[in-house]
Amino acid sequence: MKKELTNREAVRMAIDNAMKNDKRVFLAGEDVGKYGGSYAVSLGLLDKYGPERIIDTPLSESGFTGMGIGAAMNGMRPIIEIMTVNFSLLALDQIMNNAAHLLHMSGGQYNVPLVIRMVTGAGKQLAAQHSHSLEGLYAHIPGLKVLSAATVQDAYDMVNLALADPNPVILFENSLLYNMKGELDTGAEPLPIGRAKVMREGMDLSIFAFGINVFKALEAAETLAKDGIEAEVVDLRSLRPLDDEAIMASVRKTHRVLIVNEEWRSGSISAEIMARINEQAFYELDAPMRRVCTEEVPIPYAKHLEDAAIPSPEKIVEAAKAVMEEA
Amino acid sequence: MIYKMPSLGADMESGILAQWKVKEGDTLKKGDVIADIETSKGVIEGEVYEDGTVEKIVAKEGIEYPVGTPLAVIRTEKDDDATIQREIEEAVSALSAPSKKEEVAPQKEEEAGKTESVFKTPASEETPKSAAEELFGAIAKTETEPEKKSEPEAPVRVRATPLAKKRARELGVDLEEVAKKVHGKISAKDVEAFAKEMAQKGSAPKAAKPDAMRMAIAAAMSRSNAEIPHYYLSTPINMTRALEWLRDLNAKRSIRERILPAALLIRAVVKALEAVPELNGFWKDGPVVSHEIHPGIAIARREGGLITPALIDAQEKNLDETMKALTDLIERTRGGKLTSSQMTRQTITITNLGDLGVEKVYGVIYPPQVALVGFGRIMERPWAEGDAIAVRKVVEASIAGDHRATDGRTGALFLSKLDKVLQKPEELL
Amino acid sequence: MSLSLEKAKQFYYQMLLCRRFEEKSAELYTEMKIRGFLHLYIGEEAVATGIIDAIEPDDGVVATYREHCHAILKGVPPEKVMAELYGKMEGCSLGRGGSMHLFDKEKNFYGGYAIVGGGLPLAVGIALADKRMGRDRVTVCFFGDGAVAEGEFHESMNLAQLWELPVLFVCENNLYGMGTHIERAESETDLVKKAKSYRMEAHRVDGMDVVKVNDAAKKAVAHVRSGKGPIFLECQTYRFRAHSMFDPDRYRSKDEIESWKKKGPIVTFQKYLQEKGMWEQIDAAAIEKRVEEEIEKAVDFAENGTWEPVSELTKFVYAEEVSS
Amino acid sequence: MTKEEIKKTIVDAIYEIAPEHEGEEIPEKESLQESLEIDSYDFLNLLTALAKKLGVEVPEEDYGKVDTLEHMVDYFAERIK
Repeated sequence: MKKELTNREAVRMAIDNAMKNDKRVFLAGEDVGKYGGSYAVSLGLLDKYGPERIIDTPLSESGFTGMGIGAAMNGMRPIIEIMTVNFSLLALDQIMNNAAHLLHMSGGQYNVPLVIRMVTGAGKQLAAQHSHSLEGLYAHIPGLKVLSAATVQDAYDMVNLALADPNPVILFENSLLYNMKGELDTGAEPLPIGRAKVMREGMDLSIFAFGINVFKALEAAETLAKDGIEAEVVDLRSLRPLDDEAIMASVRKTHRVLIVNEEWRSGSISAEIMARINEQAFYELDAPMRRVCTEEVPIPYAKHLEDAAIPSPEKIVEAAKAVMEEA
Repeated sequence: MIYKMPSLGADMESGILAQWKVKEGDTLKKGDVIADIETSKGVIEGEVYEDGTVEKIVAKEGIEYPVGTPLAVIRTEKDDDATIQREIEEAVSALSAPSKKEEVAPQKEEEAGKTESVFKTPASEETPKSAAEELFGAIAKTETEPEKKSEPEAPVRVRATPLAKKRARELGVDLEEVAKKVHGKISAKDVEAFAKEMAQKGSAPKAAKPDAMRMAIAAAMSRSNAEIPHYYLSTPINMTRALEWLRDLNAKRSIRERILPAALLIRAVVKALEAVPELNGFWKDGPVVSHEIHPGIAIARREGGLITPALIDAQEKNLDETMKALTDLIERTRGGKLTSSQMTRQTITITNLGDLGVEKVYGVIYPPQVALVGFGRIMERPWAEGDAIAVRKVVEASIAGDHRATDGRTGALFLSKLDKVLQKPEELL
Repeated sequence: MSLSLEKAKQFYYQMLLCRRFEEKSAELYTEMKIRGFLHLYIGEEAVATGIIDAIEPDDGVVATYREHCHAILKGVPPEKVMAELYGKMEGCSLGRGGSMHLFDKEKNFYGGYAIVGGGLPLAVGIALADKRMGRDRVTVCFFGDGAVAEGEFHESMNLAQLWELPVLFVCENNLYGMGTHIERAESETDLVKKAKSYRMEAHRVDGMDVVKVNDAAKKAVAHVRSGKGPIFLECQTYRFRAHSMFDPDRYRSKDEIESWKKKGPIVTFQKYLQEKGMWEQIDAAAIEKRVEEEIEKAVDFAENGTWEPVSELTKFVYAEEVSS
Repeated sequence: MTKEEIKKTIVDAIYEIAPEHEGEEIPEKESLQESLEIDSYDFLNLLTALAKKLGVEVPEEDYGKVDTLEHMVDYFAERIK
């Protein structure tokens, strides 16, 4: 069944369906119930499922994330909402030391089928402590799976994929995308975890992006097309595991690479992708790889400074041209 | 019992015997402190784990001993005179070697002497060999020397992109020659233009060629990569039942009649292809399905490289016949005695790189075939069954398909059929 | 409250088994058979023995990195624990966990956690799942006095009481968080008061007396199981050995240790049995012999265990999906 | 047969099935399949050859006991007696 709706509605619908179909699923987090979710994602769900399954938690990220892990070990399928990725650092001990390590340190006895949703990204003048992009930091941790939804279809599918997975899965959602409309086909087979998606075909260079930057890259690709440069835009979708096959296939096709991500440049996921291309497709490269990342400053409050700090379609166009002019 | 320098932490390599808390003849109870041991973290009490009498103290206070060094001999209930005698000898001889600290001074001198001689050596010896000479010896010399003579000028610094280097190898183009024409960085386009120009001039490229088989593989693979839009699918398959069944089957047989898992996998692929025939055939301006199944089996040659001779009429063979045909095929490959139909009639390729230890295989299709089936190594993995996780033997099966001939759905159907077939191994007999 | 002869034998056997198992571990550590960190429970045996006796096999236990005895008392076979200390495949965590991470799903032993305070939120979640799924289970969460200073302690106390979850929090107060005395770490050293500030029912018990611990535990478990919410139990105890093997134990005096040893759990229990006229009847020598045999069996089992091939290194990072 | 003789028989058989290693020192303690890069077919061939020469057939469940040269020598030595 196909319909048009917003990203926010898609996430809500996926959670709603999951709660309807599986008694083991519950949603817990700060203000997910009475308030309706700080970004209104869970609005209306409390009335439908009651406070036992839509659980308002106190401000104790470590406590309720660890609670989710314990509940997952004991047969439930919790969805933990951490209001934003910035606050998830308070729960990092639970996420890394427990959720990600339990299966291994118990010799395969305890898996943790836990879903953690968190909002990521800058762009709303929320300043240094509310604008982080830490996807790469989580993608660094073996034992976790890390997904980032760009499209409405993925906003819906990824909740289902994460709930069906026997491992801890982190879902990154960008608040700026919540109002974006798109088509959702609830009957479609979801593209699995670990698979990237080509959003636009092109022969001249590959632009790898995820989350909101997929749309910035697509906008840049249109501008580049006017100059006769056909960029291929790949939505990475899954940051752990990364889809090496799709990345290398695109590199083998275009031989030129640009990576866009909103984390700080040093040690961000783009560095990992470059390293893998170097290891697996070095002889396919016809120019040095480049990347557009966030400048290495805490995100400033002033609008013009914030805009200057993060990736933009203009920066992507500029970097893409530089790649094309190389060699 | 010999009391040794205890290890009190993974980062402790040695300790100083600070003070003996006992003397010879003292009785000790389990848990009593025998000595204070000074470590990098401070003084720790060394205790004994058995009752006994201190027979002989061999280590001296104030000396640093490596972990495990005998420090004293303690007579416990179990020890007779002979044991004690032997232990004392052992402990004394272990300590008669100079202790670490006493050794320090002479060792330093010796080292200093060595350092000096290292600096002297090169002058007295002939010019050292280059790494290439070490590796290739005389061959490297005969190849490089004449070139040096004919090209006395300084070598050109070539700045080529990785892709340009690859294309140059494929086309047999000498990058130094390109560098003389192109200023700045050499891209793949520059190499291609250069090759075209040379072809027009009629001068053949001169790069050293690998053997003919390797070149044939290279050509087919380059063509495949360029022409065929590949899609890839893979799925883990639980092999536990199939392997148990095979083990039981083989247990009843003599070594000459045993079936390898590879034969079982080939048989399973053939069965699955009977259900999903679209993957078995060719692309010749359109899809052509073959009714005969001649899977090309990837077999390593002794001299390197893989070739994929056909196991002819696999659909007519039961498991024993499949194993026999596989044996024959491997022997012929290794002996260089393949028939022409084995060399040319493949309708699909099966590669089992798992023997080399990789987990997952994504192959390149051999044109004009339209699919390649890959198997990784059979590994033990956690596997969810119902609500529980169990350890199961699992193989990662993959398919590379030609997107012009079939789509991902066909590939997925095939993999799912393959999984089903392997869950009922008895039907593969 | 009077102990049956059978129970008396059981407690004596269990505490002795724990004591000897750990003494043997320390010995094997100095011989480099066991590596990594080895935290010993010697002196605190009455706590785990008294508490775990009060729960059912179906109930859960979450423990810390000082958990050999908790695992054994919860039913994990001593040989599997020893094999784990050796790092062998036959260990209860297949050699992946070691001394600090013993697990046994079959025995509802949810594991040893080595980040202080890290196990508390898990116990809250395990209990929440039981309550939501309508299971009649209790989760016991052990932790030390050091954990009380962590945020996760306070978050967990709050959540468990707020949602009235079936958890029994057992604080093993041995006075030291590694080398720092509680007086130097806590502005309020009355731990029962802390728990009560969350409106949680809280009690203090002499952790060196297995009979008293057991008695308090039975009452607490009954309360928790009846659905009245969590309980906090502070067991005052003392560890006779250093924090870990590589610890010079500079932060406390010999006199202090000696004075605690005089009221050690085994001595205290022995006195109790003598007073009750039961000491002769339990046949301590026979128990000692049985324990010795078990330890020997455990060491043999570990010695004969296998090293997992390195090719299996990356196992257990991800659980496989159910194949569709 | 002494252990030395058994070892020589095995090494000769290895040279026969994997002639590219002829004359090389076969590592004692490393997995034969990995260090010599021989596949499961070669391995079966090796065991078949040894069954003929030494009169001992290795059942499949014992493959783990004949993974290295050293283990293989021990295995046959034990059974030839």
